[in-house]
Amino acid sequence: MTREFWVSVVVLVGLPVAAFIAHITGETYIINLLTRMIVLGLAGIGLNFALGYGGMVSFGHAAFFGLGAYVAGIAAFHAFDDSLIVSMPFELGGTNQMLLIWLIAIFLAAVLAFLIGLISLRTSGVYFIMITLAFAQMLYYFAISWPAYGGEDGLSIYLRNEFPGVQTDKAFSFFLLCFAILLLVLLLCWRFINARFGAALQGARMNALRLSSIGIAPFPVKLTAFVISAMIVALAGALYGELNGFVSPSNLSWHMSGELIIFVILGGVGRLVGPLIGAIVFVLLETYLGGLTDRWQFFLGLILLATVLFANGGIMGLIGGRTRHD
Amino acid sequence: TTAQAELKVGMITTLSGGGAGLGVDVRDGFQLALKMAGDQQIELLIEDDARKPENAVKIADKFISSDKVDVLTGIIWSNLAMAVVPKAVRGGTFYISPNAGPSALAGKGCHENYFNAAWQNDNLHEAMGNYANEAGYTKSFILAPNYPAGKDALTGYKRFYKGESAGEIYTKLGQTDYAAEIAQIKNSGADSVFFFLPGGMGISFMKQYAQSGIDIPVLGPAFSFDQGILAAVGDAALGVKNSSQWSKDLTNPANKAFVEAFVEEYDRLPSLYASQGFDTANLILSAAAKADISDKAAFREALRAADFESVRGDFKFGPNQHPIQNIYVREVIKENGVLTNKIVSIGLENHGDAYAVDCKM
Amino acid sequence: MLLDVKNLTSHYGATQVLFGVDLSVEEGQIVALMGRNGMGKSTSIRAICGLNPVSSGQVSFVGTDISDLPSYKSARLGLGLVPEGRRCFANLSVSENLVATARSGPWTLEKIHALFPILKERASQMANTLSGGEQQMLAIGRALMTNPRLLILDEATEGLAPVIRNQIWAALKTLKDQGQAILLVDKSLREVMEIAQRCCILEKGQSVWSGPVSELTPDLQQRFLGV
Amino acid sequence: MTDAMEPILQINHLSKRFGAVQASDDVSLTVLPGRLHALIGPNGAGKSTLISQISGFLMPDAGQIFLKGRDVTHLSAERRVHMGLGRSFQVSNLLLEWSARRNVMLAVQARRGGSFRFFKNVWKDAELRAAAEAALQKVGLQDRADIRAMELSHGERRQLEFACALALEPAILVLDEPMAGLGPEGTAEMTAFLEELKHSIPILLVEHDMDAVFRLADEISVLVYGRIIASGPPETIRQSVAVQEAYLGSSSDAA
Amino acid sequence: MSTLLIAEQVLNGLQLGVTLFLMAAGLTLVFGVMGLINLAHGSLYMIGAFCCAFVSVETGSFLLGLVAGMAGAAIAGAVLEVVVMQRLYARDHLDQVLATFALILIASEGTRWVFGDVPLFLDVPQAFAGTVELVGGLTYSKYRLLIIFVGLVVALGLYWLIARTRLGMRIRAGESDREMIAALGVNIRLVYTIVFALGAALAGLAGSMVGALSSVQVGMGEPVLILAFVVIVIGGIGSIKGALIGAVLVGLVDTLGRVFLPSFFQLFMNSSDATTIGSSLASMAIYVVMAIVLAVRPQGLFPATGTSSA
Ligand SMILES: Nc1ncnc2c1ncn2[C@@H]1O[C@H](COP(=O)(O)OP(=O)(O)OP(=O)(O)O)[C@@H](O)[C@H]1O
Ligand SMILES: Nc1ncnc2c1ncn2[C@@H]1O[C@H](COP(=O)(O)OP(=O)(O)OP(=O)(O)O)[C@@H](O)[C@H]1O
Ligand SMILES: [Mg+2]
Ligand SMILES: [Mg+2]
Repeated sequence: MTREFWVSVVVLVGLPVAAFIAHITGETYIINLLTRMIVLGLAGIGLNFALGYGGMVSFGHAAFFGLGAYVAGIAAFHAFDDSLIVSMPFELGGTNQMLLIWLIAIFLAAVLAFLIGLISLRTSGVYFIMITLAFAQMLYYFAISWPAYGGEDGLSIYLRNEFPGVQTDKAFSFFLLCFAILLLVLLLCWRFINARFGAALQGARMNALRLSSIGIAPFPVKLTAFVISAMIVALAGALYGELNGFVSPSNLSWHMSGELIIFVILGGVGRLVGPLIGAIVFVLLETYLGGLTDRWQFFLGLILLATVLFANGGIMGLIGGRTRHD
Repeated sequence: TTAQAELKVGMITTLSGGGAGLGVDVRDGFQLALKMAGDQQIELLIEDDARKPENAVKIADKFISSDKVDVLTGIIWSNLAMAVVPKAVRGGTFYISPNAGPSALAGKGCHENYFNAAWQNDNLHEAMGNYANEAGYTKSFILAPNYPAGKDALTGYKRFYKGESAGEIYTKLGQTDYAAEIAQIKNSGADSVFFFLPGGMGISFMKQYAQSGIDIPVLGPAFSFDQGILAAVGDAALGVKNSSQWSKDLTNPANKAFVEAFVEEYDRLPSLYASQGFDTANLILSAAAKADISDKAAFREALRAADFESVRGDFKFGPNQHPIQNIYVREVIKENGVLTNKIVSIGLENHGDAYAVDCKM
Repeated sequence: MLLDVKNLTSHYGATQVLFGVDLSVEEGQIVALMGRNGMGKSTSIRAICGLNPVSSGQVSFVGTDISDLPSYKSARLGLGLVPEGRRCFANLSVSENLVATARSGPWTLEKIHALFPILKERASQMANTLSGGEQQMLAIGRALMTNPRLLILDEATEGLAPVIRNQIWAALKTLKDQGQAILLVDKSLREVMEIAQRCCILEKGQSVWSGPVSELTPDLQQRFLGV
Repeated sequence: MTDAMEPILQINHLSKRFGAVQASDDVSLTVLPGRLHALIGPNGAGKSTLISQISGFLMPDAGQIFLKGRDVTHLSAERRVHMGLGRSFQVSNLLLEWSARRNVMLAVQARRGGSFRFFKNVWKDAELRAAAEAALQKVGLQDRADIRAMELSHGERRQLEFACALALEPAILVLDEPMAGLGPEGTAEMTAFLEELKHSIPILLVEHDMDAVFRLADEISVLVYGRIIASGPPETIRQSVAVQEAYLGSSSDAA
Repeated sequence: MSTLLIAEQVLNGLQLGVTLFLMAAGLTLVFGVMGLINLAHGSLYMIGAFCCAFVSVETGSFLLGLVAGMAGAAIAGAVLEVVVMQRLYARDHLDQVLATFALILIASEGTRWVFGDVPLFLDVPQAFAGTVELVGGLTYSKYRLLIIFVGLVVALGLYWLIARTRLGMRIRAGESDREMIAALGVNIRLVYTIVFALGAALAGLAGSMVGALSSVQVGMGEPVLILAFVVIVIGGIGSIKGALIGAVLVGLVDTLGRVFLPSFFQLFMNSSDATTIGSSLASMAIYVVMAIVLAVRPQGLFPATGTSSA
């Protein structure tokens, strides 16, 4: 087993243990903080699938994150006041069933990612970064100025949506639910990456020309990965909306996209559990530096800078050692 | 003993990044009030939200579930308030707004634990609309950024303004170039311009407006002409009429003491936001003096009574627990070489808000 | 002695690939560096030019110790490199490639154009759209334009058509006559042996044989080069 | 014997122009089963451009390409590979971060299909590994299988490039200067290998190494300025004055 | 709407475009030509504006302020390049993203630390206050005309530098193969430091010039950053001509969108909905344009291919 494997195990065991201790001592805030790490980490893992393994540096994944969040928000909003989302040409009301919400979020994200990918993947490199940003910005400005769901003010989810057999409004239960999803997604990603699909995807990242010349068209491989990545991120977005009890255009902003990228780089690009570590570290810094000084952003910047300069390959690169390439 | 705090107040405000000046003023005003009261009863926790809704939610969660605060306050921005307040007040925590007053929390969404010690978002704009009538303007050109607070602003203005419209524009949030809008204003035949462009947007607009050489008078809420921002606008702001529920030159004793103490303590003139932070603290102090927080109903009643000397003069709560107060019209002047405001008239007297009727409490 | 390399060792990251290379080039001399694929010819050249770290040993050029010098300083002392794999500046036009790093001396744009007329024809074309052989000519031209005291050619005739190759060998002979010192790596043994005075053979990152070309017997060739 | 044979690859009147450069000018040629057809010509004559068009990375302006009798002019590069076209690049084009074995395994995977299989671990796939190892063995890289492509020397990369093409089990190989970068020994080995290989896989070979070309080729076409100026068996080409002038150089005694 | 007004709005669009180019100019050099992803470009812009505002107010001279703005940004840029960027050239582009993101945080908080929370005052120089009359009764701000002039001068200067000078060739060569250009005798490290500082100085110039029209405050660089990237990418990375045309395209689309979209929607819906929808679309307009441009021309309008379009 590699060092990276053991680091991952420690993190994945450590999180629920920490949450359990917090649960026993009644620190729901800590549990929520851990849930936040998991949900953001999940989004980072989703982005990493496209960015780390497929080489698609998307600066627009907030679009999918926000989409997921808004699906949760809008469904809950309509379920709360019993109104219809659309009345023409068919009637569609809200729902407070998480499973259904997730399915819708994932489905819509897949459709959106398919469309965005279809256009964006014609470009590459920095052009790809910018065109994905463009699409996300469109959604962002739309959300800000569209009054129906609160515009810039966002939308509250007053009661957390329901999941069969889980008391979602209890912090620890919700944590466990999110953690289970995280494990499931990690498992799937791990399989995907080491399967033939993953090999083709990584080949496409390194050298698309090579891939074509051995007879694998890079475009569909990349597009599929882009869609899968968006689906994971949308799921994370939906959970994030539930966690905060609130969704807003800030979930769609380029800052959000940037933060997701930071989780990935900070944790380690192309490392399965890397983005989770990135998210944990980032949330910890953001939360606890603020308590130390008003100038916390200054020091946050210094710490991040030091990490890039001295830890090549992110935190996972630093403590997990080199990746294997056999 | 006095060492044991009896009331815990959590302040979530913006202390870093672009809009930090406002949060800093609210915090300073608030702390000044505590200091002046010599109060040991209140334990104040402060955290920076960096103007991100998610951060505000996280901090609120920490304050409520971990620090067990009784009262929350401090949020500057409507969208952050919307993220935090509904959930917090439903959970039984008091929230006292020192700045934002989104309509969604004033009408149907009002709550017994939510108090607004500043204004409902529409208020200052309404006063300006009323003033426009009094000043004899009949053709106003109005503009605001394209987001909810911007829409509230124009709605508020139009609610009182009786003349016709020379044009209505929603600009992009964060826009810095207003040449196109100014050209439209110039060609609209307007006799007055009303704008709501908070922060840097207002500074840019005013500078460029002055540059363009148009002399159509400008009206706006206090936000673009407040003490913290005037210096940056410069002489371009001279003579502009703006509306505010507070002004440095109000003559009531509370205000005089406040302004003096603020300058003494922080070595700068207090801003609107500082006055709001100051009042918020005094409101909480007044309630704490009357009732114990363990009796929530009593504490709520005490808050509702608003039994404190507001720096803005008479102050009371309406049925939706938003202020009923005078809104003044001020003019930007130069005083000892420093730009500041002077009250010229009362825009609206004892003014409540339009959403109170929808509030079923 | 123009270039003197003693007991040079070098590595890529953690893997050591040179274990003691000895090599010297005298003023006006042509020296060939030989060896099978992967034996460390290119690495030796990279180390001499300051592109690979010199972990131990000595590299001196025109009397200066250049083993720790940044590559641009060694180059200014008069090392002119035609690297393996051409490495033309893809986003520069052909003529820009030639002048961007030029230094004054006998080699001028006109002379390069006379040597490789096709480069004149393609003057404003981007380097990355050139054919392989054209790029190779460009790389040689580029190095000559720096007017080096020691020209280093790493597989400079790779991918060139026989006519051009002949031209290049002819050009090298002319250079030799003019007293230009050259260090070269090339797979066409016959031509190399015609032009070079000395040769140095590497095996597994170590100098295993060196001496005048005339002493490179078929037996030695068989042993170290596999022919 | 030739007339009865169906050509594996046939090119009819192919033309391609880049701005002022006419890179292919009405080029026609065929490759027959069991044969090695060499394409030679001065630098910049348009050989690589022709290969790019055959393999589908460039669209010709005019003309057609037939692979095993089917018109593939408008098919994608990947489809052509699936129909049995394998190629190598003039400049090595590898997955540098991966080991030599992984590079070849991906080629085997491409050949066997299933790039949209999501679950089974590919690196432990014995079938892929074995096929990859066999291909590496053929080019003599078996000892370097675990080395990352970026750590291979120039010549070794060329060999790996070739191994990837072989792993595709192609019906025809199009090779762009496979000897370039190989030392004298490597060249000799490669020549011997191709001589053997051409009987099972017909080859279109672009190469500047005349010793190898004249030893291997059954037929040679000479491309100059995008045009085929001569085509025929090696002896005819060697004698041709035009070819000598344009390409071999009058002093050349290539043999 | 009168033709005069339309003409004025077109002029406004052009002016916004050139302003955008000015803001993007430094980034074109650093990102377009050197190939560094520098998210902190907006911070350099901000630093320039703050230095300019501070010195202008202290000395009463805008010109001195301008010099200070450029110098301040250039120094900040050079330091940044030596301390941070130099360590990242050999790394993945993504590391540059994270590092320069961190620098944004440091620069914003640092600036607030030094200059305080309130926006600073910076006015246009007296000589360029007010308006002049152009043809046909059209009056236009003198200062905005100055910005157009400076923007065009910068465009020409950059074009000359990149396409026509040896320094320009070396910068581009460095982007394509750093090791090789060094092996040919160019101290590419120094070249990069100088060019980075020059890019920063241009950011400072833009910050100072544009700051006089807008507000000098912490965070002012962020929208600039995104817009500058948009402009460069639309134009085609590495192409000055492209950046200029991209900037003007964005300026025109943005301005005309803001002006005409709401009235366009008024043709077939009620006025308030039309204003809402029109303005929403207007704020998305430049991104829509960017997406369309890249969908049709994945390398931007003028992909860099040789001297002619550098
Ligand atoms: N970037 C690298 N990282 C690690 N090892 C490398 C790297 N480049 C080359 N090597 C190893 O160093 C050894 C020497 O390589 P070098 O390129 O010097 O050989 P060479 O003699 O020039 O061979 P060729 O004739 O094939 O060009 C080889 O074993 C090669 O695998
Ligand atoms: N994209 C392009 N734009 C312009 N010219 C091009 C482009 N691609 C190739 N060329 C030109 O077309 C000609 C043919 O190039 P090609 O690479 O096919 O030559 P080649 O015969 O393979 O030469 P070599 O033996 O040197 O590899 C060359 O002169 C080259 O400069
Ligand atoms: Mg070599
Ligand atoms: Mg070729």
